[in-house]
Amino acid sequence: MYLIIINGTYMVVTAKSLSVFTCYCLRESIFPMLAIQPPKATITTHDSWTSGPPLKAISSLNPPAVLNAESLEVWRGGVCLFEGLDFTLESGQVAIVSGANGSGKTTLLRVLSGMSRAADGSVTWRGEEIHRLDMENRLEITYQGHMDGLKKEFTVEENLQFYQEINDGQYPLEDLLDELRLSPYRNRQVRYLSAGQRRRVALGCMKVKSAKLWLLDEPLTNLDARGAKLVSSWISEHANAGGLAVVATHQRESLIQTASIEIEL
Amino acid sequence: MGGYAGYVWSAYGITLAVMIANVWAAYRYHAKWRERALEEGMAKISGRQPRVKKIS
Amino acid sequence: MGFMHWFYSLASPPHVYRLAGRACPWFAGLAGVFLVAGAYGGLVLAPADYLQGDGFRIIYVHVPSAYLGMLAYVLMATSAAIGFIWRMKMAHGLAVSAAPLGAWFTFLALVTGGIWGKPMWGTYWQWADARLMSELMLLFLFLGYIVLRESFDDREKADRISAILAVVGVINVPIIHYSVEWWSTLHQGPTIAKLDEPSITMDMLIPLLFMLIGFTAFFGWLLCKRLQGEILNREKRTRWVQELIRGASA
Amino acid sequence: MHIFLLILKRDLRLAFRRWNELATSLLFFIIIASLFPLASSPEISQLRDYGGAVLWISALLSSLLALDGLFRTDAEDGSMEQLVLSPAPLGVIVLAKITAHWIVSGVPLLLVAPLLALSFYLPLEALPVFIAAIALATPILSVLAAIGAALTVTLRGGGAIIGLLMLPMMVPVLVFGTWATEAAVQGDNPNGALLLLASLAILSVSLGPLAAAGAVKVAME
Repeated sequence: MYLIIINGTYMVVTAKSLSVFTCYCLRESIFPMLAIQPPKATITTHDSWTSGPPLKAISSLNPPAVLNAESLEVWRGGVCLFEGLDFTLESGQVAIVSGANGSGKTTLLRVLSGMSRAADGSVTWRGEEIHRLDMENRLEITYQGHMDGLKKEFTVEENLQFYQEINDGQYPLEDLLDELRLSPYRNRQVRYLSAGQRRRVALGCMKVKSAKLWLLDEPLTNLDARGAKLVSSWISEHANAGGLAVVATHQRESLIQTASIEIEL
Repeated sequence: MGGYAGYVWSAYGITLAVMIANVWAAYRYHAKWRERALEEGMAKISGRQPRVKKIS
Repeated sequence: MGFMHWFYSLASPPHVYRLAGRACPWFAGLAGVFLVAGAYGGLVLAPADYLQGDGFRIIYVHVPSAYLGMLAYVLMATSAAIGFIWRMKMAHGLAVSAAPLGAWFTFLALVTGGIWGKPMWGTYWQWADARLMSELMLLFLFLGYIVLRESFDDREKADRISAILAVVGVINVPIIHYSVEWWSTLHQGPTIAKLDEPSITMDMLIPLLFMLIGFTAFFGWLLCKRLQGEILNREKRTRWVQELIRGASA
Repeated sequence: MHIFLLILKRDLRLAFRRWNELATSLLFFIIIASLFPLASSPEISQLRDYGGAVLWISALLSSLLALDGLFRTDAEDGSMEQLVLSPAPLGVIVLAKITAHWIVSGVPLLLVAPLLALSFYLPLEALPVFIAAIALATPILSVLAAIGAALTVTLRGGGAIIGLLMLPMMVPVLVFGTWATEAAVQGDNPNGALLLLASLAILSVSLGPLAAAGAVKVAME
């Protein structure tokens, strides 16, 4: 019990806020295995309660925005999907990932987003290992999978507001809703929307984060012609504005003109 | 052995039984995966080399 | 640097497979010698306890299996934690092979504890006995670990999720033990207090030490055997396994 | 800290949108507690000795039920993926979700338990201690149930397995809780048990969310 008592009194005396403190004490204290290499972001939480200089000042001179994959090897269910994948994506470039079903497009995107770990090889963003990114770098990456990531009990606007607050996106909601032609549905719960509309809300949630690197998995599914045109215009705008994008898709032809490299799995 | 012989021997008997059962289970476990490895044979699907094309 | 090199060499399956293979006969021999000596000492040489008569001889079986259950759980949790942090498959393999053994020996400790309780307290199952209750909770932790691991189809996820359960479990084991200990002193009936640990004289203690070493060696032997089976299970499609099997059976 | 409040607000709003789920865990607690008198004789003397135990066991079981879908609903619609990838440390997000669910399921339990205790003829002066014990125990139960929910987030029949995994770890809460109520009923001071419950609460609130976050991160891989 001595652990708790030390932990207890230590906890009571210095805790500014229980949650932030627990991350701090556990990062430094005797439970590295439970803390599971917490992202370095643990200290640099948002409202920078630490007294040191705000990290933003230091990060202005950071390395260029480059997504680099070296000899990536990905396994799934005991089978090797692909190996030895090397590519580099600079700012302003778009990569199209094409391949048959089950060739590992989704798994590759999940590895690039840092959610899954590749069996071999490494993925780096601005020179840093993808699953060890700190706060600022993780704000720059956004991943949109097959699932929309929307709560069906919330309305369209509530979902968008939530993702805007959690990723502190600067993109104004009003023109986003107009662009997506969702303004009439802003107060309807997502459960009453069609699949295509849900997809557009999900893309809205992704765009509201105003990230530098987009990782999109089949963004055109369930979208009508106008929706598809909107997405490809967004992607080319994003690339011209110096952003990066990796898009896994079956409709190669609609996005091929904006792409600068193609990865065939 | 006093009146407790029945208890002592039954305790030792059960311990021996559990031990032998575990030995048999461990060897069968090893043998099972040995046969399975024989049937499976080499991993046929070696990873395909993905192609990265530059589009000018 | 030797330790780090040795530690990382444990990550390569063929090396661990050979290591386990070489260790098996040693553990088996050690177990056989010490178990026979301990059993003979415990049953024949050790004097009868003045209070419990010959009934006390069951501790030569009850105490080692209880100790082994605890040892297996701690070993399982540490190897699972190592496997989780440094992503070593072999450590997860060790955790998998330790779990069923630990469960069996904890069950054995419960059964022998119950049998020992009959002559002493008149009932096979004495709820108020703290040792039996914490053994029972340990058995539930083992079964929970095994059931959780079996319910995953993807092995990588099964390893890492059950590793977290093992670590959370090992933190809770002392808490459960002390809470059950306080609980039993709270509800201690007069009958149990006087029949607690019999006063161990030297010539009673030596067979117990022999039995402890014998049980641990036995555990080591089965652990290595199961670990080899687990390695074959995980690496069955690799080249070294095929050569090993083809070579051996050809 | 701002992320903590954000997730807390979101989960509370979500819970009140689906208020029927709130009611189930509370009604479950009441129903289980009221089954016991039916099972045995309703006289006062018997009810008083096992009354405390009944309340504590039904509190344990209803906490398991309340937090069963804690992570599963988010994992199924993909929002858990977005939370894992969000810049905030996952431990803080999980702590926020657990707090939200504690508010939704633990606090009503805290209000109903004294009424049931009275119906079990618990003496009135023992009530404040009982309420203190339940107040300290519900966070522990919520955290342990949340760890169970995180471990089984990708499993179909997750509910039952959480019980098998987490009930042995809830034994200390049961032991200290019943000890506190019994001490209060017999009139000797229950501080020992309450302090132990408090220390368990601090341990589980500080370590639990990190274990749950680790499990969720692995499940989302």
